[in-house]
Amino acid sequence: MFTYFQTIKVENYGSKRRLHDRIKQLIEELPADATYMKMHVQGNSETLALIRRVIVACVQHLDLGAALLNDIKLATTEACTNVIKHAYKFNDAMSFDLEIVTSDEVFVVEVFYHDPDFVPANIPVPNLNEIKEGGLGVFIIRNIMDHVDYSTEEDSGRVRLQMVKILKLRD
Amino acid sequence: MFTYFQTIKVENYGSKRRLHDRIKQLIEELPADATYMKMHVQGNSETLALIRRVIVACVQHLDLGAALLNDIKLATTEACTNVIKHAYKFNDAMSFDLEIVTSDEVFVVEVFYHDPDFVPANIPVPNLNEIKEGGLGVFIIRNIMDHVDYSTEEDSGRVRLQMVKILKLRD
Amino acid sequence: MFKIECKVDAEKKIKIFYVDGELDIQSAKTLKSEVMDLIESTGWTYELNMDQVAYLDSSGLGMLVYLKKEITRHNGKLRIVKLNEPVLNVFKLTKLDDFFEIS
Amino acid sequence: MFKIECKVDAEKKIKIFYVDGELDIQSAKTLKSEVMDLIESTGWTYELNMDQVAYLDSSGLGMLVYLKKEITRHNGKLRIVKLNEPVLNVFKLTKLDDFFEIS
Ligand SMILES: Nc1ncnc2c1ncn2[C@@H]1O[C@H](COP(=O)(O)OP(=O)(O)O)[C@@H](O)[C@H]1O
Ligand SMILES: Nc1ncnc2c1ncn2[C@@H]1O[C@H](COP(=O)(O)OP(=O)(O)O)[C@@H](O)[C@H]1O
Repeated sequence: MFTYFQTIKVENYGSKRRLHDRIKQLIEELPADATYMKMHVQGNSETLALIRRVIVACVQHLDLGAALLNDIKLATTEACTNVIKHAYKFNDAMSFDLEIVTSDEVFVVEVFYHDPDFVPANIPVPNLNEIKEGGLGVFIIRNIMDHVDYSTEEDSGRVRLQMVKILKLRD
Repeated sequence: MFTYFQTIKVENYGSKRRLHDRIKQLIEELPADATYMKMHVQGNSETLALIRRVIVACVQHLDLGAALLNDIKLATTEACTNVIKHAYKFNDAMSFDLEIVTSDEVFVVEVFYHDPDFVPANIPVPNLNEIKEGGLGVFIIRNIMDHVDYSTEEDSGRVRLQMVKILKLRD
Repeated sequence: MFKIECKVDAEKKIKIFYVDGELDIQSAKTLKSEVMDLIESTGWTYELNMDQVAYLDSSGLGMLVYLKKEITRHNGKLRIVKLNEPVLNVFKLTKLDDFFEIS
Repeated sequence: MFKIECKVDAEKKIKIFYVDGELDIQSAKTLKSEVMDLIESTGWTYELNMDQVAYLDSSGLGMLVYLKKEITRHNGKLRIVKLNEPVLNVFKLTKLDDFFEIS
């Protein structure tokens, strides 16, 4: 029922390092006809449905199929849920930004938010043998996207979470 | 089948001047929880479907109903079609920007593009008794939106088309 | 996703076009050339079934005006049926509901 | 738009919840409180029919883990049926397909 598009995993690409270099290059050399979308939204959980709808719009436009659509919706929602829950502690007076950049080759989602205390390296890796009610969001993101990168700006407390799905590889 | 939401027309508002002052005020005093969306897209006709999909996402999120959805889709597509057709003469190496700002009270769509020769005052008003193949786009926009404003930046040749639909009025 | 299907009834001289999708400048071009390719020299009726068209704009209208003129030039008739409310509203707004034979 | 309907079969001691919509952190809260309100003191089966759920994320999963623990504490059983492929994939990815009774 679902056509899984070939997304490039480490296995198919030699080493993690090489895959990441390739992804960096893809993002830096975006073609002139890439589509950019920026959203500035409130940090409340109603926003999540809007964001998924916008993702649907972008994915349908690229004609990517149900599996990729679901992966990108899922990763993006997990990322934004964490902003609302952990960074903003459900204070919906806070807002955050989302950027979506798409070309024939990559689908990039970036979430920008404020969290001066956030240390990405401290995100725990879940033990899937222990059944718990939480701790699976980042695990899911890392497993379904081809590239995930948290970067923080120390002075401003601004965090950028970049998530990339490769659609097809040039050359 | 379609519920027309009450949108405020001149008739209900005393004078055109007063309505426009009110709209200006509404746009300038956007509430903190307004949602902003910016798109940078290629000037080709395939883009129009993507833009409509994003409009659908925003309208469904506000739960506005089919009539308003159609009006906003229609006005936005007409506006972008004119950019592609008249300003860019189907040269799809050109790109343009779209901004959508929504709150409980207003739905604002702004199209930004490059056209140094454009003189908004020269847009002809169609004679509906003459049946022609064109010339209806701007007429439609002006008839279905509550406020339409073209403004041009002489130095840069940048044009902004602002279209506003009022969703409800504060008092 | 824009699709057109055509059914021909040679006896009654009718071609029915089932249009499916949104009619903007891009799909209007497609529909125009599909219908133009199938216009017979004389006396046929062309029916556009718009049941599956939820969106139409001035580019779509312009194309329909063009088609009606071409079809009339070929002694044919253009009939537009099953208009949805949002689409019908665009015809009414531009006063083209009288020009076309719609139902 | 998120909806839940509940059918009760008192004889068989089964409550079936028909869930309709996307299960994210917002709707998960709704579903959790709806089910919690209807948990009986002992020995009932609770079936979640997910036929109309095309989206589920870790917040939805966390809520299901919580519900399963609560229901077990009340000597009940939780059954999850009619999972769509994208939803089932999330269970598999997190290895929770074994923990839950799904079909
Ligand atoms: N955006 C974020 N800001 C701050 N902390 C975060 C963020 N994302 C994740 N974390 C931390 O990482 C942990 C794991 O996150 P996640 O895998 O999404 O599971 P959960 O949200 O259920 O705890 C969280 O409990 C939190 O401590
Ligand atoms: N964005 C634009 N840039 C330049 N000229 C425009 C633009 N929009 C409208 N016009 C001018 O106004 C006229 C009327 O536009 P419109 O009502 O959309 O009908 P049509 O596009 O079918 O001509 C156009 O023919 C064109 O000359």
